[in-house]
Amino acid sequence: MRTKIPLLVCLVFGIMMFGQYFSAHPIAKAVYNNILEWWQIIFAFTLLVGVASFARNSLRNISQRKEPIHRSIALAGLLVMPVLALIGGTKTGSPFLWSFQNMLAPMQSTVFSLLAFFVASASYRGFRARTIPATILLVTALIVLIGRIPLAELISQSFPKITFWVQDYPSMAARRAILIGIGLGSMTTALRVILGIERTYLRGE
Amino acid sequence: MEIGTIIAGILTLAIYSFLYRDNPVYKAAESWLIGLSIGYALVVFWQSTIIDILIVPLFSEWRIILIIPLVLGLMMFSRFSSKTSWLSRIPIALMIGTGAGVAIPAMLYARTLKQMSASIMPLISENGTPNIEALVVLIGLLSTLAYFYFSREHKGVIGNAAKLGTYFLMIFFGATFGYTVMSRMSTFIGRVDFLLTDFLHLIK
Amino acid sequence: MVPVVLLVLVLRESVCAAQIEGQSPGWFNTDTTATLVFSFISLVIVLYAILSVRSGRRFKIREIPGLKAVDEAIGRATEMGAPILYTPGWGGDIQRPTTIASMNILSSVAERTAEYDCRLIYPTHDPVIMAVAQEVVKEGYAKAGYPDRFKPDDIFYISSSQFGYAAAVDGIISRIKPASIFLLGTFEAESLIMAETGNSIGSIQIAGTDSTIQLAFFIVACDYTLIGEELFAASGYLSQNESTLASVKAQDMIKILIALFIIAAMIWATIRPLSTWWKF
Amino acid sequence: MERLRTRWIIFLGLAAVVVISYTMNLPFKTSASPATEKAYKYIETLPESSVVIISFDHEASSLPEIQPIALAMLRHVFRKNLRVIGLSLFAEGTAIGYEMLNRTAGECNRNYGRDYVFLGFKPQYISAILGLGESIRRVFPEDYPGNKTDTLAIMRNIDTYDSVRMVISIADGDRTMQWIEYAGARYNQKVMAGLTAAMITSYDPYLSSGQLFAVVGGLRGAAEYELLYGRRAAGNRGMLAQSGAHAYVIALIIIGNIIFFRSRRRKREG
Repeated sequence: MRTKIPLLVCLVFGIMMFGQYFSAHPIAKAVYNNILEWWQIIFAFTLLVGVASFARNSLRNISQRKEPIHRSIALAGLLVMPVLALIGGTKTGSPFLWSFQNMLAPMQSTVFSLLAFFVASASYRGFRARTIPATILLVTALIVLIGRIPLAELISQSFPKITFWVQDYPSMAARRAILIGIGLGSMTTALRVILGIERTYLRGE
Repeated sequence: MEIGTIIAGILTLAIYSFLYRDNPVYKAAESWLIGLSIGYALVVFWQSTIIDILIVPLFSEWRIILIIPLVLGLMMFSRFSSKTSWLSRIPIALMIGTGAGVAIPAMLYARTLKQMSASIMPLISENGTPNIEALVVLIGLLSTLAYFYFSREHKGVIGNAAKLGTYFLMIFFGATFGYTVMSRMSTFIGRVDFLLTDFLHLIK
Repeated sequence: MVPVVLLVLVLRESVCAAQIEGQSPGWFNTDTTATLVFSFISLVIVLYAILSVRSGRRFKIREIPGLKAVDEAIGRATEMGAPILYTPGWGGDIQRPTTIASMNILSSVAERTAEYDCRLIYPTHDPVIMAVAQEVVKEGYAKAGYPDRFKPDDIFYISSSQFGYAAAVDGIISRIKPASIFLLGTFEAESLIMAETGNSIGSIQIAGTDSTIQLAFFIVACDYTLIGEELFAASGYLSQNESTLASVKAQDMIKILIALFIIAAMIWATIRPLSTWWKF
Repeated sequence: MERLRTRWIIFLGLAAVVVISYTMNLPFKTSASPATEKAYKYIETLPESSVVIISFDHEASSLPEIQPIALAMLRHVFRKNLRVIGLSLFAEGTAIGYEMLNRTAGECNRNYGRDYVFLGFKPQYISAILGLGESIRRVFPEDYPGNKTDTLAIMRNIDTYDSVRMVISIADGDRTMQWIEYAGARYNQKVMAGLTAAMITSYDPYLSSGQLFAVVGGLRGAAEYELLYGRRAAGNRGMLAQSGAHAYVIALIIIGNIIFFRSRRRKREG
């Protein structure tokens, strides 16, 4: 019963949503609209559960003295935003938006900008033309790195055109094959999930 | 200078301290970041979905059918005790089944059929000269597909085709690597702009 | 019972919604014919592959270079008496396909490290992945006949923060200098930090993921890289999981059809440039 | 320890190159790439008060790179007096999109509710994209500030993609693919993108097949768009530093490989 019902729900909703793609009938459309709305609502609850389990793990770690300071800072951050939203709402000028713009966004983009440094250090140490494939990769990378800055036009007017040619034909052809591969992979996985053959999503409770 | 910019500047430098070494100041800033981002997401989800398309329509417009997604949503909370956690499988199954159902036609049409027909071009153009681009796309596509063909060993014709496919893949990964370096540098330049203009007022 | 009730309620509410709109029912939308035909062909091929695997037929998958290197990497670690480090990356939760594929490979790596009595270290960013990984490695050690060699403390949770996790793994690599490093699973920007550090201390690195951006870094910094679909095929090859093998076989068959279609349509378009039957 | 010292030297070198070249504010002419030009020309030819959806499909982490692109396109769209429906399919993109929309609308003194609206965010993005094809009001009964969508002047005769000329997805990941694969495939909706540079090669097949109308990519794309639009801003401002950073990385790759080949030759001879 614990496995039969979920598999049946998955089958029923999978077939309905697959079938409605091919129909223009108003009933099919209305069924489709309802399910889209349910999907949105349940998905939001999934994220609420995620937030609740983060809070629970943080509290448990604090009580077990595992990195208590950092966990309580994180918990404080988790509580600050909803409290600010309750007090001042979320419109322009609200403390909620203020703390997003002056704390969350700057830190998030700074963490991401760290990668510029790691790319530079890896470029010096890690990226060796050890094999033919690695050499092709590095040469293409240089064609793009040079071609997409004004330096290219100083070398020759047609340099950017070379970069675009490499990007629009050989690189695009390989990417298209990857896309087709992923497309087929997603399709077979979706079929196995709907037919109840692939059940990994039931694990990990 | 505005208090917000000062705080943003200090937090930016706290994060950059990681470049020297992983240190408590960085760890504190990052924990604060993790907490804020989860708290922010909680507010935005709550308002945009739970309130807007569940509570308001259900309790003020009386769309009774919304009781079903409400109950299914609450069943997600059953995950917190091992005795009842199997109940969460039903809403998860609904989401995964729905996602799989809409994915099949999208993957087959937009990602396979459309890409196949976009690759079809006459091999000889109107003025009789060979169409190099069409040839490169055809060879690149088929040889890369050969690389991702698993039913036969990479020997003989398939082996050579797959090797050629590797080279096309390397061109794609090389171009992606070049553009990714470009992306990371732009992000760093954006932070340098903030530090030099807004925070330190060194330049206009 | 529950799904039937759900279905009836949805249909009932949809029928009244449809009557309000009052459109004439046209069941099939003819614009989607091509997709329907292709869906039907794909469904038949996948079902054929699954049923034939179920009825005992074994599909052979070609040898994957990255996987041959797994034995080589474990052998090297045993000779040097140095540990092996295995990371599933920071990017995924347990339900992501790449994380599941990584678990399948982990279980066969665990069997081999049990046999050679070589230490296997597995740092992760997600408590659920840690729990499942401990289960998988324990089963691997038991299957190899050395349950006592399994050390649960070597499979541990570090931190959910991206760079906190990368920095911690960076520190572990620099300190214990693993002979071989496996980076298989779901990666984001942190891949670069770990692969570069592993490269700089000279360990054999085998990577595999489906994110094209991280693959570009792995290919240059690691010795062997499983590219996208290869990771899924490798996990099927090692686990001999029926449905994965059937899927790989079905996808191969469809790829042949696609290649034949493209070649035929290309020749046709060259002879008759104005033809359009191949346009979707 | 020696490894850490080299790493710090490389870090300091990058910081120096970028900071110095950023302070030297040298304007220079860059030729526009075909994809950027196509995006600009399309918006330039749209008749007044045509409706466009602008979706902020990115996180705060890529803000420094994505903001110049978004601002350049938003200024152009508002200067052309188009009707703009803003929304976001990423939680963090919501606050960013709301702020950028208000800022650029203010610059061209467009007013909220009549010329532009910001509908806010929906977590399940495929359900939202498909839902907009059926009824925008049903997916977004209220806008981000909380007004009833029905009461907004701009939304009067708009309820599905039929009244939307173009969806512009400002993205740092694969969310634009979902616009293409769900809105494009099922509702024939035209889709254009402003992308971080890292995502450009991943979208080339859609650009070549026409499923994606045009792309404005990276800081370089923003700089090109600003020149077409006629107002230099953050994109052009960063171009010299971008060139400096690229030259620095190119040098590191070349030097690294020279050292590698020399040590390999010594090993063979030794």
